[in-house]
Amino acid sequence: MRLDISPELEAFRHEVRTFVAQSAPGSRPHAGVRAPHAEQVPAIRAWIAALFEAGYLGMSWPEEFGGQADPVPEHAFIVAEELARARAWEQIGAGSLGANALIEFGTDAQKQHLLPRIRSGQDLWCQLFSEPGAGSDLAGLQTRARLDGDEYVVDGQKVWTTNGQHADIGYLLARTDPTVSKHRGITAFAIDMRTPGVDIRPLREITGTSDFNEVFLDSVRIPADRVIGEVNDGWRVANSSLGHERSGVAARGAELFAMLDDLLDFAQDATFVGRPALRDSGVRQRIGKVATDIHVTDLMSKVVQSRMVHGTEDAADAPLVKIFYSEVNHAAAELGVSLQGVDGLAVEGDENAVANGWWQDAFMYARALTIAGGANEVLRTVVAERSYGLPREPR
Amino acid sequence: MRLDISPELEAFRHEVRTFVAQSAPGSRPHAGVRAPHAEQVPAIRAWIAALFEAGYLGMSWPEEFGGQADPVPEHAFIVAEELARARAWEQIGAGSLGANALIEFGTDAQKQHLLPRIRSGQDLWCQLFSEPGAGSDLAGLQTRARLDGDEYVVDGQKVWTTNGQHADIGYLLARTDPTVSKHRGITAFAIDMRTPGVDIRPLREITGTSDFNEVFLDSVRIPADRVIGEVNDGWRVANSSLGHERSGVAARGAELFAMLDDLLDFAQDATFVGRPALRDSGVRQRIGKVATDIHVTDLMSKVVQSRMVHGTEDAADAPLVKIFYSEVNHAAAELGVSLQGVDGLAVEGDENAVANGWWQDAFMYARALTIAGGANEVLRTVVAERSYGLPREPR
Amino acid sequence: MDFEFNEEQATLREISRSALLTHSSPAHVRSLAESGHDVDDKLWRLGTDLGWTGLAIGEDFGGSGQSLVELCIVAEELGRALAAGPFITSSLVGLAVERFGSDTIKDELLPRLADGSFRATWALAEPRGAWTPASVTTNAIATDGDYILHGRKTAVQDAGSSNGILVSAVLGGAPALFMVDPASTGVTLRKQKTLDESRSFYEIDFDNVRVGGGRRLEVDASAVQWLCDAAAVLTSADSLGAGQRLMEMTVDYVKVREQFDRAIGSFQAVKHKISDMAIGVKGTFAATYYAAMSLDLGSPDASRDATVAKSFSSDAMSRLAGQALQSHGGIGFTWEHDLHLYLRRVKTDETLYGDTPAHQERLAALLIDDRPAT
Amino acid sequence: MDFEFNEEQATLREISRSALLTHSSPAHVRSLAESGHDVDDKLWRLGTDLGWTGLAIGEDFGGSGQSLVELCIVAEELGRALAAGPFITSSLVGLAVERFGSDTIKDELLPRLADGSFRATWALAEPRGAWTPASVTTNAIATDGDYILHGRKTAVQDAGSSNGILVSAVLGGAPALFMVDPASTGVTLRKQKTLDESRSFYEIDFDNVRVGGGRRLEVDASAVQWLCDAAAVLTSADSLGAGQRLMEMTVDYVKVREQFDRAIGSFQAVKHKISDMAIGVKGTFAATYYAAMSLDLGSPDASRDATVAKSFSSDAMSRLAGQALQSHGGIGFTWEHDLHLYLRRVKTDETLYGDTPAHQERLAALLIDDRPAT
Repeated sequence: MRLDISPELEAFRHEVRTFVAQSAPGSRPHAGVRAPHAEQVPAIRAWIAALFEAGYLGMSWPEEFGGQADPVPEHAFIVAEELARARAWEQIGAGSLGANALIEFGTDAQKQHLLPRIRSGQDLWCQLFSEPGAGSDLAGLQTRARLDGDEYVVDGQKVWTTNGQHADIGYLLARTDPTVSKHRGITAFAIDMRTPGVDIRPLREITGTSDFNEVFLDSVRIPADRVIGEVNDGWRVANSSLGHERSGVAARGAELFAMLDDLLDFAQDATFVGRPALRDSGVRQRIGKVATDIHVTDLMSKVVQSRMVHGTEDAADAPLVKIFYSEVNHAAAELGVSLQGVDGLAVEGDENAVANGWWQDAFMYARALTIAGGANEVLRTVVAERSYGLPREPR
Repeated sequence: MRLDISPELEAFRHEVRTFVAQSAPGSRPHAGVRAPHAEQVPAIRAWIAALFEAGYLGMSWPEEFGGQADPVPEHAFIVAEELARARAWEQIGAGSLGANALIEFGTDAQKQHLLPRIRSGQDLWCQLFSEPGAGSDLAGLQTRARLDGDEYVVDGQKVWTTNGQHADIGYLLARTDPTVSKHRGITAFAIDMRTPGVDIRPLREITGTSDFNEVFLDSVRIPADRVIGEVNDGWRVANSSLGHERSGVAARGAELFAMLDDLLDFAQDATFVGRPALRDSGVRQRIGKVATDIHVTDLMSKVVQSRMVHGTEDAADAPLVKIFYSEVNHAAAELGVSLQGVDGLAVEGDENAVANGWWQDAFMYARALTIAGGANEVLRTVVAERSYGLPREPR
Repeated sequence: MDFEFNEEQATLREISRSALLTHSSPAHVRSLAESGHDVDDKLWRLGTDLGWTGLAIGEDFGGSGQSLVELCIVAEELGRALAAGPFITSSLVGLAVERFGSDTIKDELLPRLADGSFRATWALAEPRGAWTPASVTTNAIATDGDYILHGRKTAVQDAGSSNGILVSAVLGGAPALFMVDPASTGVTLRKQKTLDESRSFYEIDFDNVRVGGGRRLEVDASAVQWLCDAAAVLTSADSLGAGQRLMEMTVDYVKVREQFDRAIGSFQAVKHKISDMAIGVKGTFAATYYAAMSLDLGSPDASRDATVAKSFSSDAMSRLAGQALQSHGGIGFTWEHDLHLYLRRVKTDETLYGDTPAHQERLAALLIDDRPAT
Repeated sequence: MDFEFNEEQATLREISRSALLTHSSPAHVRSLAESGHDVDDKLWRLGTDLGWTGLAIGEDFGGSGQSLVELCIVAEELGRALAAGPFITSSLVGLAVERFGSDTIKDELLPRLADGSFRATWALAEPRGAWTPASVTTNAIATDGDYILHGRKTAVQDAGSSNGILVSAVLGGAPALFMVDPASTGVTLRKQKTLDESRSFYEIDFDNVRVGGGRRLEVDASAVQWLCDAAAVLTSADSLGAGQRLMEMTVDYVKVREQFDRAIGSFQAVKHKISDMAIGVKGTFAATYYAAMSLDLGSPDASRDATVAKSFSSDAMSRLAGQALQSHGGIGFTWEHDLHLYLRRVKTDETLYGDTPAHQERLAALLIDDRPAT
């Protein structure tokens, strides 16, 4: 147990913060994981390359692909935190997830070809996992891939593909053996998004923006050498690459602190039933509740980071932070809208909207975080079963 | 839709209120459904007799047993409300439930013998349904009754028997046919509580009081003519008699209003972080929330009463009121303790306890109401399945 | 006390619902929103034909002399259908004119409000303000028998299609109501972009607007409070309708949507959400119609009853909408799906005429202030 | 930043837990409560032998010079074992004496506090008061080099078995702390009947009690606030231990209890409660130990961190206790079952040193007041 942070890590944080402040291409205008406009994408590709170049991404990659000999595990957390704090663009899309998969399961040829292109920002990746019929029950996916000569032919539909419209490579899960139980018989692929038969259609979400896509796959041919890992072993590949996504947990607190800071800013001018809002102890206690939960989210995340560094984390740690974070985020956004009172009706584009409608958008978007990546209900069940040994439901 | 109440009903309410104020033997010292001390029981027997005599109980009984030719359905609601408002003793035990069962399913001889004894207060009844292994899953009961000549021999254990220590007759459910599915094969009995082999042991609850009992049945012999309804039809008998218990819903609002009233009384002297509590808008909003929910509980109950009078209630109505009521009651008790601040630690018997610890007792007791009579979780599931048609879980 | 709809009320509900099913489908609502209009003319005519606009206006003035309960029935159906148009606002203004107006203004406006040829709305809230008579700062000055109004209003529903705007103002320190012609010099309307996709709201500048002396209604603070109470109850009814529809959509969806090889409605977490929604709907129904009856009857507790309704409904219906979205998962997150239109409606209703904390505070004030000191 | 226990800390936790398992079983706790004693002498000796009482006292004075983190580890285990006795109160007083006492009083008391021969407690709260320096009204007047104390304190833990009571008072308008001998003339102790069945609390009257001039600690408001913060964090640790035990009992029970022909732990509603409990426990752990480290380090945000911990733990652990009881159903409702002893402990911890709304208010004040005006 120690609170103090080494001067080296403090220096690293300062360095990253300065780098982000000086070099990041603008900041994200909306809350949550969102897609940039097409015209912003070239600058973001360059930014990703710069982050890799500076040693702020991919530190744990093999050295031959630009990783570090002895990476400091905290560095990835600090980078994630600083990007979130500044609301700067992070490495958009599924490039990190794809790299995890390639490093653990890819062939030498795949790594040689694809990893440098991720580093350079040349390839943006997207994740082709979710399907209309398979949301939180990811293993229920129906997209089929059948071998035809030295190519797989893929048919199916994917959905909730963030940055699909900008992506060069798709990290695809498809069913290659429908005769076995659903968790088996799935294979992972790295698919070129410009292959004929790939049809990417933007979805418009309840926020009014288009951050996600539907991706239709109609007789799409993928060379067999684009299989990641073993054929029919895609479930393990996907779970392992998701399991390596550890730095995300670090951004939670920083994101919420940025919200709290903004909220306290505009709250100084807000009113509650006609009085200055911050003089009303009911308002203060509502702020105090959200602020408590924001601090605790951050501290839970710090505990998990500490455990990850020591290799002592348990399976419940990350999902419980995700559940709590997504609910606190929803409550914070709701409080932000509520504190605006009658002015809280105004949304982005209205001349009187507070912070140009950021809070209303954040409120609408907040449900994406309680639903996606495993709905909180599913995660709560999984935690109780796997970490606390509660019996599964009869089927 | 009409709010106004007929002058006749207003007059009846006034009459009942006066009667209760003048004649009720003391008032209940604790929140919830509690057992009186033994020395209070004779007065309560007389009080029950007086309520029947005045036409305030048993109005819908057959006329030959003292019921009314054309009972006004609202009267039972008004009586329940006025008793709750005054915190007077109601008809303790399961006499009403037993009477429902006898009137619908009893033999003439049973009715002739038992109903007058309920009216006169001579027989107090208790309910012998719950078992240690069968809580919310009542149909899972294990107590066995086997026919031996013209008597049944009963072995088993019951629990949560309110007023078991005072009861003359037990309304017993026992399994008479273990070979059929669990909802069949149960039989209802009216058992004399002084029969040899009936061992009544008071339970001490988390409140520190003994309101419930365990009842051990060891080779207890019940004459076969004490079966209520058909043999093996006890599940239907019990559900039907429970279904006739309609006036309970009326007391919910009155009980909660009495709590709110007391809370506002002592809150005038309470402090929050050193300031007068009622000047703190956080405290006011917490009171406003509980007061809202108390009003809404009462209004939901009034809607259900109105529907019962018209015969238009749906199956979800009463359980949803019970769920909401029990949760609001818990929240109100918790708020009461919280508003007492540091003084809220003191309980009954401490010289400085607010209202002699009524709130701390109510807080501890409150869970009885979210657990008993079907835990709220079970009721929520049942409502969703039966009233809204959601599919049952796989078994 | 009786919560059953009588035959006329049941009929009103049925014909309103079936008319709206045809004329205010979600697709209609979307295309109206895209067109930028406040109101669908066809629906407006239909509503006037069905007598909605005349419901709360006395028979002497061409209305049917009904009460808030009937208006709540219509408001609930409008909410359920996401319907646009100044039906409820016109009725509110009608109630104000009939209760507080001079004979002249009654004779002039009530028949036209009743037959739908005069559409009206109420301008109460102000930027950074609250939904209370006491927080109004728009100022009125008497001059030569006329009045000069100055101030800014916000969240004024359907002002762009209204023939008259009832403006809450302060006249010599006391509350006052003026019926203002939106075409008057000095009145500037700006349509707001709001959370609500189904109804239109406006910010209105009153820059020294001259209003004729006869356009003033005679009110005191309690009269304006009565209007606030009526508006709060009608808003509760709107959110009740939207909430019920959300619950139905959710029940239907979870019965068919499968995950983990079973209908998600078979999961206990989903069932418990449905039961919570049912408590919210039944509680909102009870509190809303009780308050409407209480206001109709002029009960001394009517203002408290209205506050209970709004305090409960705002919170319960917003939570319900959140649970509906959570239960739908991804599909409900798409713009194409109608769910968010209802969520937006309910969330807007939460704000209009005071949100839950504001009404909790008010209820506490009513309970505490009404109390004899001990 | 590191949340792993080091080897000494892990050992402290293990030996404390195993000692308490033997010497503070729920049966022990019940019989101690029935006997009316504050403290079990055997357990007291054991605790001093294990070094609990000397943990936070410097090595110069016979302690081990550890920090609040180690005290939290002990407090958590005491909570988990429902243990009675003025271990934590004595340590708090030790911290106060070491930080704010004169050399004389340090030399006199610290070695005895460290070896357990002097038991002490802190009297802060007053009837109808709050757990803040500012709400103290007990008055001190300087006279002839001594002080005269007058006032009433409440909820003073284990005062009946303490050799010294550290009393918060006001001296000339400023906060002051006095070490009072409970045997002094004018001190009257009354044991309270409280929700808590496992610890003793006292109301104490100070009726013009004369206290020697050397018994005053030199404090200002921030020093007393530091003690409040430390006490809040240690109380969070106590409730964390009790909460974890409640969660374990619940997990164990729902795996074996059957209803509807299956273990109730297989029902989703029960699973979701377990996950909520886990969030509460993990959040309380994180916030409590972080605050302890922050206070140890003298971080400028330490007071805020302590308030976060208490604001979260009070609410989370009380809710957890309610869910534990609900999940147990009837069996947990019996006096015989130990569950209610934990629930009572947690509910008492909720009140001690400020409940959740009080700390929410304080956190908001800290955030708002710290903020540059925009």
